[in-house]
Amino acid sequence: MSTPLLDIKDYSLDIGTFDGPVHVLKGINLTVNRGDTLGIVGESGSGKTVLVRSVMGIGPKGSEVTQGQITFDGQDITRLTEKAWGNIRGIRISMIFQDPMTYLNPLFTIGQQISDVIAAHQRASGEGVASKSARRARTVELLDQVGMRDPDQLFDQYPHQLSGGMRQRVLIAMALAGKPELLIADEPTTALDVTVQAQVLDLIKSLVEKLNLTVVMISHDIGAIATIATRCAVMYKGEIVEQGATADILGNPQHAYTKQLLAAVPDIEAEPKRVAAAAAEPKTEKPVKLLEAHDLTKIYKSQSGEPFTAVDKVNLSVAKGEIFGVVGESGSGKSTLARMLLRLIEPTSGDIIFDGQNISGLNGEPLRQMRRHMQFVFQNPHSALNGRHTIGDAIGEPLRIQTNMSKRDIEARVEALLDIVQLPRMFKYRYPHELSGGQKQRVCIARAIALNPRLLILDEPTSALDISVQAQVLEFLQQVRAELDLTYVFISHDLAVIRQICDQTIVMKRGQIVEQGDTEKIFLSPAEDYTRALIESGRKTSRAANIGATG
Amino acid sequence: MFGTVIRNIVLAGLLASSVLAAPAQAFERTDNGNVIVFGGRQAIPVLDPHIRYDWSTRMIQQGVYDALVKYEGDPAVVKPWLAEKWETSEDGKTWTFHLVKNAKFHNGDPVTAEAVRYSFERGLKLNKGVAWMLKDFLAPEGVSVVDDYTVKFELKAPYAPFLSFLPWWFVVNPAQVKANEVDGDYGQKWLTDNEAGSGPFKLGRWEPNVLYEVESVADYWKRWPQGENRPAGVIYRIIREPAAQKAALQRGEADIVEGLTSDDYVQIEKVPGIVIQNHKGMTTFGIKFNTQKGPTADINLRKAIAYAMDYDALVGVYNGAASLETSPLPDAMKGHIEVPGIPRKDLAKAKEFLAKSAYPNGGITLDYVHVAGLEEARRIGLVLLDNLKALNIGVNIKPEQWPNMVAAGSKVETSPNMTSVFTTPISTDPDAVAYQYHKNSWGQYYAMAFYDNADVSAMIDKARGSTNWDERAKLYADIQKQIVADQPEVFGMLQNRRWAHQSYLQGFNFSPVRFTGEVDLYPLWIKEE
Amino acid sequence: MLTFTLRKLLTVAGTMLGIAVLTFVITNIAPGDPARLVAGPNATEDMVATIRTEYGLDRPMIEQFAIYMKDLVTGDFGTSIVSTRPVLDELLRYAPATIELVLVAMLLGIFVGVPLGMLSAVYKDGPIDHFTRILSISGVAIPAFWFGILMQLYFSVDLGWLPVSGRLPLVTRPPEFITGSLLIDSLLAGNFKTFNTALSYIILPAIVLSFPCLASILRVNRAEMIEVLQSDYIVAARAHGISSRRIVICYALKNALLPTLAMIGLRFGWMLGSTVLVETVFDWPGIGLYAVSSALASDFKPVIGVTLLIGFLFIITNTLVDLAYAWIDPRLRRA
Amino acid sequence: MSNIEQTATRPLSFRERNASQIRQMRLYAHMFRGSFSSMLGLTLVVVFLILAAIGPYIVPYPEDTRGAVHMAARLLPPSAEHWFGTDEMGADIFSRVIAGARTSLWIGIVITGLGALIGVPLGIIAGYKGGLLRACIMRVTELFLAVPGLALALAIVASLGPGLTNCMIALAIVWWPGYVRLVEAKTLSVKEELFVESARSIGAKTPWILWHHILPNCMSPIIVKMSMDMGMAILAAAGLGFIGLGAPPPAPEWGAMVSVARSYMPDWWWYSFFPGAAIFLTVLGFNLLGDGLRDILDPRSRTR
Repeated sequence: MSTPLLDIKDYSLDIGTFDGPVHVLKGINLTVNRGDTLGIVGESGSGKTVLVRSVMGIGPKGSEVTQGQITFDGQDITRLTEKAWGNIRGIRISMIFQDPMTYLNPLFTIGQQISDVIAAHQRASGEGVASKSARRARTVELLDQVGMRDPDQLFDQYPHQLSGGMRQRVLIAMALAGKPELLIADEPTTALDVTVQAQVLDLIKSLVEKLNLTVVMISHDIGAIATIATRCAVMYKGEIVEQGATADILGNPQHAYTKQLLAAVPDIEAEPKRVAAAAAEPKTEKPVKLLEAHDLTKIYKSQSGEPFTAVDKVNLSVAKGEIFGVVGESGSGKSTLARMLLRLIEPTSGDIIFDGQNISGLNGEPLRQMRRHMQFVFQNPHSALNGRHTIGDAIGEPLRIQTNMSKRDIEARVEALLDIVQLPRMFKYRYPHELSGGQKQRVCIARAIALNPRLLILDEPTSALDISVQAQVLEFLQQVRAELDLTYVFISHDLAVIRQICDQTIVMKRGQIVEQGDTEKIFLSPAEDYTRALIESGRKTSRAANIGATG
Repeated sequence: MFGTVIRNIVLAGLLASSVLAAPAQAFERTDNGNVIVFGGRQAIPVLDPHIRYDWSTRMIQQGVYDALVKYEGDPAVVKPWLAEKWETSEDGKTWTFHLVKNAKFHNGDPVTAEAVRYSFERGLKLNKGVAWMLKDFLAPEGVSVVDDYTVKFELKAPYAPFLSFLPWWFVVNPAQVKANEVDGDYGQKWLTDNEAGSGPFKLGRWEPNVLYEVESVADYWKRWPQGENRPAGVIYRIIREPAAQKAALQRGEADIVEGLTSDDYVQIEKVPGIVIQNHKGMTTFGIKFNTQKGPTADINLRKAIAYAMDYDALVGVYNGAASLETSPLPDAMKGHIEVPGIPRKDLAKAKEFLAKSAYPNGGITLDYVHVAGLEEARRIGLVLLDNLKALNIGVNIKPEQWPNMVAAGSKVETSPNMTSVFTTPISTDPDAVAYQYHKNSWGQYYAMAFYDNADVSAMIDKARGSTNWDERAKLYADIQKQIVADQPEVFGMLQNRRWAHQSYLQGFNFSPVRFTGEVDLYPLWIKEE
Repeated sequence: MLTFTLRKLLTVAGTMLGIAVLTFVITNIAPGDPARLVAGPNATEDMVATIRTEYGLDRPMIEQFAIYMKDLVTGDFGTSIVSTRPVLDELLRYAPATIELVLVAMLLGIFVGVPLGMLSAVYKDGPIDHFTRILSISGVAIPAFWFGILMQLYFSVDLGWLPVSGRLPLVTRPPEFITGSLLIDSLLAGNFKTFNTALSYIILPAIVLSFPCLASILRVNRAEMIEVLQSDYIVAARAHGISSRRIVICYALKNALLPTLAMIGLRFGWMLGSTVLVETVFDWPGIGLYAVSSALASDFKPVIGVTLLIGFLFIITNTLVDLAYAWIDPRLRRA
Repeated sequence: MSNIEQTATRPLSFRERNASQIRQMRLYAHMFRGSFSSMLGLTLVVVFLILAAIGPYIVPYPEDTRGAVHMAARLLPPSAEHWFGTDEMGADIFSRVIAGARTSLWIGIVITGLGALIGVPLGIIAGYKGGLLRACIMRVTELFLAVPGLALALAIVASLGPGLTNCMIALAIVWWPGYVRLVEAKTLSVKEELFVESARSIGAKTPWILWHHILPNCMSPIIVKMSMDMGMAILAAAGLGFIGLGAPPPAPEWGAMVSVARSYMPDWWWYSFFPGAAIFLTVLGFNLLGDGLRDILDPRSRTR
């Protein structure tokens, strides 16, 4: 066997912080041969991004390699000078980035940016820079290769004129411009909508095959890794806990963490337990309607003055005690709908009826009173908590606003709530930034249930969390619902999650409901293409994980 | 990587600096001869001789216009100018002036009796600037043309100081003015930046607020005293900062400057090639009390303050270039006497008077108002503050803009306890100062004391109507003594007039009746080595 | 486009009107009596009254205001009571000097500030960075008038390199009045000697005026450069093998220039205001000096005029900055 | 996550309860100490504050700070007796410069305080409320901002008459719009934060949200701006003093001292040099301090 293209040996890296050095990478060993496709799976904070960036020589500031080395094509690149990097970075090793929005310079045209990369490559390889028109031709060719329609016209467009998927394709084109020997893909699909994710993954897969690329791809999405990579490594807390052929790892995980990770992926195929339970226990009483919406519409005015209909004549009805799912991609209007139900956004027209009372006309004090009964859990727990307030303040805030409880009573209630959400009581003195994402979301839930509401609207409560945490939070949510007799409106883009917990579901697309009804029915026999596409994208991840679960 | 960039920046910087070193100039040489550069701090907003006058304006007015007579010398004497001689009637009400025959305006028109008449009519009818000097005694119709070169003034009442004001009534060319009249404005608009005079200079470059240039008239009707050496012109250049003025003088960018600080004059005197003109002036300084209202209405308090004042410090403020007032009238004025017993520092006496006052232990704070930006007045305020600590009287120094200060001082109710006022008499006649203490002057800035002594007012009226000098001299002596006795103000000092100029500048001719800073441009010339 | 322009014009007109009202109100709180000042020290009460009537100062404030506003609409800024000339004429005479000074200072600020900011961002925490940091903080902290005097004394008095004050030597005839800017006019007339002389006169006041501006441009540009250099797309550009030189000069600078532009717009207005101090120190016959001398004489029509003019220039500059923004940033082009 | 320790039976000590704040402060202190210029700024400001507090009691010639006149000792150069020399009235410049710290501090506090007091509430209201109210507030603000502050302040002081109080009033009048704009912009962004929506969803009233959520999150830039503005206000007041509209004598105000002293350049350089240098160092101190605070308080530049 010839020398491996990339060889990482016992590589450890520290980042200096105020509290002392943090061991970000601990004794990493990885080998990538030419033609390999290696996937690295890990959740946030596992160090996978730091690892691949070190390979590119763009590691974090203040970092220090404590031991080991990285060898690229026989050359030690652990501590290269900036000048020496000039002939490797972008030329022989190239990278596809995570968020296509921020990785393109907004002030330059697509064509300019790609042809600059081409020029840089030509300069580095000593070929001499080709003429402008030659580079343009090559750029157009590249854009064509990544499946862009009308590449010639695209050349003169700016990043903001493109959709997220298109931008990701542009980034891929840029990465390929230098004909790299090693391509690193850093969560290339994470920031995209699920349906687009599938397309981009397919594109990468086809390119890998067509151009015979050597790829290292990192992702938290097991499905994505399974699609692309033949080999796979699992990272956890700066270490590689397991590596081998993808099928082996997924099919027969050895390490406890890998097992846990795979188990946490919601299984879109599994029949939820509640279906069986519901079948066993036939409905005795007619469900009481807790929340209804009639012809709910929200029209925004865009900056140019054109009206934009975010939510279009939505009707829904949530029964008491059920979990009502709303599913759709970003921009489908599901968040706007959720906020309108709580009157956080004024509907343009339509009625909201809560517990028999029309609340769309309420204002001032009655509306405030109404808020005691309906609460909202936000998508991003990191920004839903005021960074200047302690956890105790945050949980106690609804009590201080809505009740006349004494300070001492509030203290006691806050501690009780912390118990309910299974957080240590001393957390009330902590600040949000000291908590993990899952802990923060628990705080948000504690805050939401502080006033004993009857309805919780959960806006993608788990999408900002890691998969393993997501599973915990979902389970916890169901627990709480049972304990406190709550009704949920649950919003998600992830059909697997929806299927697991929701009784009724609506599928939204561009502000309209395209499908609604019993969750199982929708899942098993989707009527719309859109729903099918959503389900299909969910299947990919799920199936990959299922190799492990079933095998 | 950025080596080239840095090098380019440095090179550009060096290049720029080498181009810019400009040589220092001496006086300005032009094809027509030397141009004298005068650095002054004050602008000349309006040149019209009947609208405005202040020292800088009048200096140029004096250059481009002629009057019937002119002040010259120290002590100042009225000399014939456009008028070669004149006579007065017995009753002192009719004055007849005979004009020189060769005087002509810059456009070639002869200066006739009609021009004189028109000028006086214009000055009186516009009722601005110089009008106050004569308007109570002379109606526009009172001036008549006898023949082409004889003009007659008929006053409403005998007015002894009449002649002493005439040097400031300049003669304009009626033909030019009328030609540029707009809406019957007597050519006001036009004369703002133009001249219609017969003086030794005519206007050159005129950049308001920057510099004003006058060019000498080669065939000036009265000839040039310096003959062939007459300058090609004078540039009056505004240099507002004393430091910049001094720098300009030292660099040779200015030939003569005014308005340096006292200490600068002392310093710069030692510089070779620079001459200091230091002359006793006529500008009196007084700290006017409000004699009608507030604590200072109490004469004993006023006396106490006057005796507490450190008069040496007043002279010290000027580095010795000042002399103490010995009377309300300046020394150079006719009829001046040294009033015996005028207060000098005497703390015992001060305390004695204070004991007699309503505030035997002091414990009050008095306002001292001065014109904002007037350095000496500010410093005298500090001296006052320091001195009155001995009487346990506090001083609140308040700088005010001149218009605000005058507005406040025009009424008894709003006039401050103490106001520092510099007054330059407009003529050498004692009436010019004495009348400030007349009750009719209330409301004027120099009458902020609201001094009210019926006897003094009566004596002033009598003196200004009399044509007999001996009688007037006696009256003025009494007036001076009485005013000092009533102490409406702290009689301060007469500051010296000072200029600094290059030693090659010749022909400097001082006259105390001119304003601070004002120089007679006519006899100046540059002696080239 | 037409409605956009119209709306913009209306906003400008509204702001100008607002400034006029604001300054008129502010300048008329005072008890000062400019008529008495110009009447002269010895003027009698009726002489002062003559002047008051002539300038309408005897009328009620509301009426004066109405008259002023009416005249203003027709482009008449009133008459200066001190100089007896129309304020508009004087503004037109003094404004070119100020604009020339401010523009030269601005250019100096931009062409020194931007490269220095860039350098110190690239060599962050290096010697250049420390130097520019001191420079930039000093620039903002230094009292302009004090600095001006120090510069005058050193470069003009001690070294004798540069003239003390003014715009031109006394006998140098200024070039024919075309734009009012001596530098441009002398170039138009092909008179390079006058150009050099005028340049030597403008250099000190321009440096003093531009120092704070240079400092803040430097500071903003440095901070923005640092931020941009850490941004994802620069990381991406580096990862794609684009040379550091090209990244800094071409990619990052353009992005960092946007906030710098905003700062330039802000600083332009600020400099117009500081001319009040700098023109006083350097005897620069511009609107700043005009405003100071008028304000000290309680002659308020010129003060209002200058304020309006400065406000107008400021708004114009910021409109230009907006345009430049749109020119640089494609995201704004279609808004 | 399942086994959570429930140890909080005993009341926690202060140190434990505020552990996170203490850590935050220590982190701030650490970052601040790491920056030379921030420490220099802090030192300058602390020296300035000490001088403002005790200056009048420690100066060698306390009389001179209240307008004593020593005509015999005029314009003496710096010496052991008079460290900074004497002025044109023979007063000790060292004493007056030290005593001037208090005047300057007062100027800075009043102007920035008034500016913030007017500007911050208006900015928060404008940013949070929107609509007509915001349009009105922002119009007026823009109006003030369209005229450079110094020019406007000049007009105001010229109209009110010179003097320290008028000077401070004038500067406060031109100072508040800066806060409105800063706070409005910050409020606009904070109001979009989820936690504000979250507070609304639990039924918080507007004043509660403004006070508990918006204001605390606007504090960092306000603190930074105020510390910078302390210096800038002192500088602006000195500028007005230079034109001759500042503090009247005998108040030892630096701007007024430079204003008088400019006539005594260059031969009596010390007279203008030391007060000018005092202004410079003070403004420099506040600027560096503000810069340092920005580095640690502003999340944009926060690296850890």
